[in-house]
Amino acid sequence: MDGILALAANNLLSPIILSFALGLFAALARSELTIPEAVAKGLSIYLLFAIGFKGGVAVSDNGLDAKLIWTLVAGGVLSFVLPLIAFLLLRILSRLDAVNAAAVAAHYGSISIVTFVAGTSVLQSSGIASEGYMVAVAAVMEAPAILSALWLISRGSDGGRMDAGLWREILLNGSIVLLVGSFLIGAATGQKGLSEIGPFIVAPFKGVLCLFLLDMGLVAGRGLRNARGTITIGLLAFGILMPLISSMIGLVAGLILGLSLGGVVLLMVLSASASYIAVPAAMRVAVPEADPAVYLTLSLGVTFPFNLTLGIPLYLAVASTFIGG
Amino acid sequence: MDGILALAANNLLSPIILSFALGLFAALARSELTIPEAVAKGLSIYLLFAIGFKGGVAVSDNGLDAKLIWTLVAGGVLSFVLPLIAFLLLRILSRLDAVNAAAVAAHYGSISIVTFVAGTSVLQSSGIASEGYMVAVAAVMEAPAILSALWLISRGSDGGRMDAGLWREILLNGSIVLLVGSFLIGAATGQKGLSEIGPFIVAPFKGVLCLFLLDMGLVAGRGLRNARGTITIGLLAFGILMPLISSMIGLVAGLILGLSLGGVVLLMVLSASASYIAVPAAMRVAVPEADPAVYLTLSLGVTFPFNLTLGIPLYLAVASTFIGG
Amino acid sequence: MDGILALAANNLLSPIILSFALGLFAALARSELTIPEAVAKGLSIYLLFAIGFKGGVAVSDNGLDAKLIWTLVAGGVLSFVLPLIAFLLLRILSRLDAVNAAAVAAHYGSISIVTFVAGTSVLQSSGIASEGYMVAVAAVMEAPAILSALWLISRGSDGGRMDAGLWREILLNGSIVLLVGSFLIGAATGQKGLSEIGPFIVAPFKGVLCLFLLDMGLVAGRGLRNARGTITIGLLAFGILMPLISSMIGLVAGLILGLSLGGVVLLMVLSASASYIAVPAAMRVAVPEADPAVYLTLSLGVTFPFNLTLGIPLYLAVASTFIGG
Amino acid sequence: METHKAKRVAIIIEAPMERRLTDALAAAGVTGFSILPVLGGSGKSGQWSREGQLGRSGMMQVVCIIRPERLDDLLQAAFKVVERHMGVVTVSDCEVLRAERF
Amino acid sequence: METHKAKRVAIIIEAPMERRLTDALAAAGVTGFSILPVLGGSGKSGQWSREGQLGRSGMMQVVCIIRPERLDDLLQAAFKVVERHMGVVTVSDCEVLRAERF
Amino acid sequence: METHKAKRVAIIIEAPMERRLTDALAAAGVTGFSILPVLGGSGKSGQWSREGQLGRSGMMQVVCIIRPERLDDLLQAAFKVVERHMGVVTVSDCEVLRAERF
Ligand SMILES: Nc1ncnc2c1ncn2[C@@H]1O[C@H](COP(=O)(O)O)[C@@H](O)[C@H]1O
Ligand SMILES: Nc1ncnc2c1ncn2[C@@H]1O[C@H](COP(=O)(O)O)[C@@H](O)[C@H]1O
Ligand SMILES: Nc1ncnc2c1ncn2[C@@H]1O[C@H](COP(=O)(O)O)[C@@H](O)[C@H]1O
Ligand code: NA
Ligand code: NA
Ligand code: NA
Repeated sequence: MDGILALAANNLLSPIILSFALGLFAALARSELTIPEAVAKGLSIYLLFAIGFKGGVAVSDNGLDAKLIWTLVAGGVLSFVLPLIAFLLLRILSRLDAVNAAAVAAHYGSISIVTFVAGTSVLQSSGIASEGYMVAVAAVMEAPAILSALWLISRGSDGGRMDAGLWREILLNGSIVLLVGSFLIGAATGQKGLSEIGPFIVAPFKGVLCLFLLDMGLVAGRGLRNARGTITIGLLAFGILMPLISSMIGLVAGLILGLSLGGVVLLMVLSASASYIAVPAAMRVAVPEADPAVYLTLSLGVTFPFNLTLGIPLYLAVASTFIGG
Repeated sequence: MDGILALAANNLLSPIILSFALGLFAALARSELTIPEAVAKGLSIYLLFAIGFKGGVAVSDNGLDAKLIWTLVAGGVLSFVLPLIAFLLLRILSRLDAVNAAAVAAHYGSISIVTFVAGTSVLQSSGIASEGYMVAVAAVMEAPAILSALWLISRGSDGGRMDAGLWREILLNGSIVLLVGSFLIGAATGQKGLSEIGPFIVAPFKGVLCLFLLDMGLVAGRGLRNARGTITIGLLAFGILMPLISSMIGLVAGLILGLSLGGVVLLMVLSASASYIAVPAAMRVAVPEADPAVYLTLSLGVTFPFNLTLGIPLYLAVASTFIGG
Repeated sequence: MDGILALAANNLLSPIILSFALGLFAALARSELTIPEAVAKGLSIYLLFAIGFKGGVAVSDNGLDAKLIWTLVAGGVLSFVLPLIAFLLLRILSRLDAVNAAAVAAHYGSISIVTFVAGTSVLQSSGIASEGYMVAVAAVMEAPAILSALWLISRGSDGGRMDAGLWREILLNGSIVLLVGSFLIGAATGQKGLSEIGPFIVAPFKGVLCLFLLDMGLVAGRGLRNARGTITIGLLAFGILMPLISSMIGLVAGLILGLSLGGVVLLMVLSASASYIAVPAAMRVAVPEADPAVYLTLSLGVTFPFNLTLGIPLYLAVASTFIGG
Repeated sequence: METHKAKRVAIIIEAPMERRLTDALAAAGVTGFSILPVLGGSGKSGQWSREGQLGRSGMMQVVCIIRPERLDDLLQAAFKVVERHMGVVTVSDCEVLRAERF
Repeated sequence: METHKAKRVAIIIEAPMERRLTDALAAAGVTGFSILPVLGGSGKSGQWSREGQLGRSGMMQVVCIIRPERLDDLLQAAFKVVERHMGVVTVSDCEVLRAERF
Repeated sequence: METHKAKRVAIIIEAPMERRLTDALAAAGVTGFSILPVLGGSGKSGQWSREGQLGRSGMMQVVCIIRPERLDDLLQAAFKVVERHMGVVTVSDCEVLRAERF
């Protein structure tokens, strides 16, 4: 228990978390501080490229693990199943109608790559290794949740929410393509590739992450300010309970798969995290009647900061008791 | 004297100054070279974050100096008082009406963070240490000058130029929040934080500064080109005399406070520098009848290059004779 | 022969080329992945600044070579002459009318700085030195081709396509000013300047290049998708034959000038590469009746990837047989 | 100078719907349009701005200049896409130079 | 398709005044508007462009579609903000689809 | 509030021609205009978007509000520049506040 607290405190005092807090404060205090949209997109392209590449290099170092395929399959199944649990929990805890509940649920089956990055960064400072292919698992987990939510919505009624265009948009959305693509580039070029571009994607990584989290704090803060009233106590409870439940399911999956300590933690983090880029865009197209203020505020304003600050250290602590650091 | 010249020559031949000169040349020659606005904003966010963070780490290293509070107070007083002097000088040297003179004066009480950064960079290459909290002093000096100028304008007449919104905008403007915020993050995380994000905010710093100054050269050059006719000989004289006077007042304040050589130089640089971001925005809201071409051209087209090239080495030379290198 | 293949294979497996391939794939698969325009411009400013600066430092190290002037002159002549050859070849291989053929020809006399950068990067990983001033040659080669193409078009008819404004735009276009400017800054500040900003412009360079090529792949892929039908077999053949011919002319020029192996290769690369920024903009102004889809697709969609993947290793292999590695 | 009567249709729509809208326009035979950025705004669903935007997609504006007799086709096509979505569709009169291009 | 008469008000104003303008609009009961970027321009105070802009704030355009009977309230509110400042206010006629949303 | 009749001219033109257009406007005595970005579009020469743009220059929109009696001068000046180039020129009626500024 002391260990968890020390870990959490240590995590809370990192420049990364404090940058998020600064952004949150600035937005809530109505400061004019903003990160231009193009810069924020540029930072996220950098992060996706770097994290994918490094994952690929790790795979090229350690060779292809027999567990790889099973872990990818498990990721897809988790992403599909978690929304069903989220949907049930929402119907119990809140008064959201089925459409809004399903839209929220989709976000919790999918993942947040920044939460994943924050997880790897905590592992790294604790000196814990993890499977390089967890990046590929992250990519696999982005989309199935959307399918599952659309199924929840159209049970019995028209299934006409998915057109071919939407499918292509979801599967080829920018972050999946960039993550998988740079993963493959990293796997193909290995240590030799890393030695060429390492000074760009390794050393400055955490600093860039700070600026990115500053922006996420700003965006989350503005969202919270505008969403006063939208988020009830029930929804708030959901936003914290759901990642706890998901992470436990992720833990079980990780233990069954026989992943390393780091791999289990990352699978817990992926399960616990909620999307705020790919899924919202898909929901606007397929489920325009759902209120974006609800799902975005929950995902980015409640669950994201919870995972970032308390969740990740907690998942690490829990996984450690099962696997032994 | 030789020392000053050598220092100035050395300073003039740095990539930083030459990048500014390149931008100036390109703009005056009407080249289409531009730095996209979003990139320029991104660079300035990087610089503010890095400078604030490093200042905070320095404070966490050296502990809180008893002088800190007094230096902050002195900064506030300087920022409030310098506009009054600037106002008098303008009324003597130029034919600006009271409103325009006050608007210009506000800029000279406030500060330019890039001039400050250039100052720290000269100190650094001369191996001179300075108080880490000078960054916080920079933040404190941004706003009081605005108040002082508005008081000059509204003496006797309506005081209705400040609304609560404007106050909040000034005190929570992006650069103050980012500077103070990253300063606090640096102070809280100290060397440990620095070791995490150092490769991002330390090593590439001067290179980023070059690109930023390239942009400032472009912007200053375009401003000068458009402002032909606006800047009289009297105003030009003001743009060079005023930083000399301010820096001497800064020198006295620094000596009284008992700052280190580096600290005195930075206080001189802050006093001598003129704002071109926060104050102009405030003036457009509160004093729309003042002509932006006058205050922006003076601040960015005259005083900024003067400080950057000759001013900083001069202030360092003068301070050295009082304190001894 | 084996050497060429190994070199080409090695080149094809670099993160730089694979990033281009990723962009190409994403665009052809209609992914929504995009790099914001401002970020792409920011990356290109970084690359131009870094490459110019490093070239200048190299010149300041090695002193001014007697060959410098002659190489610059040769660059200018090549840029002027190559469009005439391109024009003839196009009239033979394709059915383009004279105006369109001349517009395409202009692109092949001018240069692509990214191809040049890719060339230096291949030289560097093969440990082959080159003349620092080749950067200046690149700058010199940007513009004469435009003049030559306009002469082709206006033979006999009105010569009124060039106004003074267009001249200034071409000669002072952003990339020439930045390249020459940073070259001069590098030459003036030498190793001392490099030690200040090296961590920014040297270590991360290749990583930045990856992101830039990702963007170029995206743009080329979208261009190819939209240009279905525009590019005939004849044009395709031109897009591959022309760089081969140009590079041989560049080889002869380099041998006559007595450049080092690296210098000869870079002159071949410059001759073989085709413009896709400066020349298209000039053509839109001076030759609006020419179809941009033709010249842009040829230059960026055919010749650029050819040079990047097969061309550069080939030029290096050929030059090596003449000079000896 | 000689000008011709035309209609200017401006459609403000969520960015993720942009491609669907332009595809629908193309299908209705409307091949001329321009896309303008929107930085922020306010409406029934509250206030938003591109820089503070959760999920960051925001809205765009599609502007079409068309011959008056083609207006109804265009509106019908646009309406099908906008129908269930946020968005504002306005039509106004204008004159164009070089009408042969439309 | 059925359309309804409306007014389109476009206000070009300095960026630092944007929030004051939209607050004033909200206070006058105007809840629908969009904000468009302006890259540069020219007027009495000379020429400017966003990329070469000293101080870099520049101008924005606020566009409101409103029912004709609400026009005067809006103009009054806007005028108070724009009065002492640079800026251009134009009004034109248009038609809207889905008028029930306004 | 009191408004005055004016004309709104909007010219969509290739970015490399922007300076030539604004110079021509200035030469014709038109000193008030604003430049708006265009992100993409479609026309006779096919579809384009700023982010996927080969060569990346794209198009811009120049908007001028002028007094009706000055319209023809403006159109003549604009036409000379646009003539051989891609681009769309539209004119519509509007009302302006503070007409003394035009
Ligand atoms: N009356 C209006 N005038 C201009 N833009 C509007 C108007 N109403 C809505 N919008 C734009 O359309 C977006 C969505 O509107 P709504 O669906 O009403 O929330 C707003 O955020 C604005 O950008
Ligand atoms: N007649 C006009 N048409 C379009 N935009 C204008 C006009 N006059 C002024 N503007 C815009 O408003 C800004 C300020 O105008 P001014 O206050 O006249 O300097 C200009 O820089 C333009 O962006
Ligand atoms: N009818 C139209 N309505 C709006 N914008 C248009 C129209 N036609 C052309 N444009 C714009 O002008 C550009 C060039 O048109 P074009 O010369 O027909 O290829 C297009 O890419 C659009 O951005
Ligand atoms: Na999840
Ligand atoms: Na000052
Ligand atoms: Na060439």
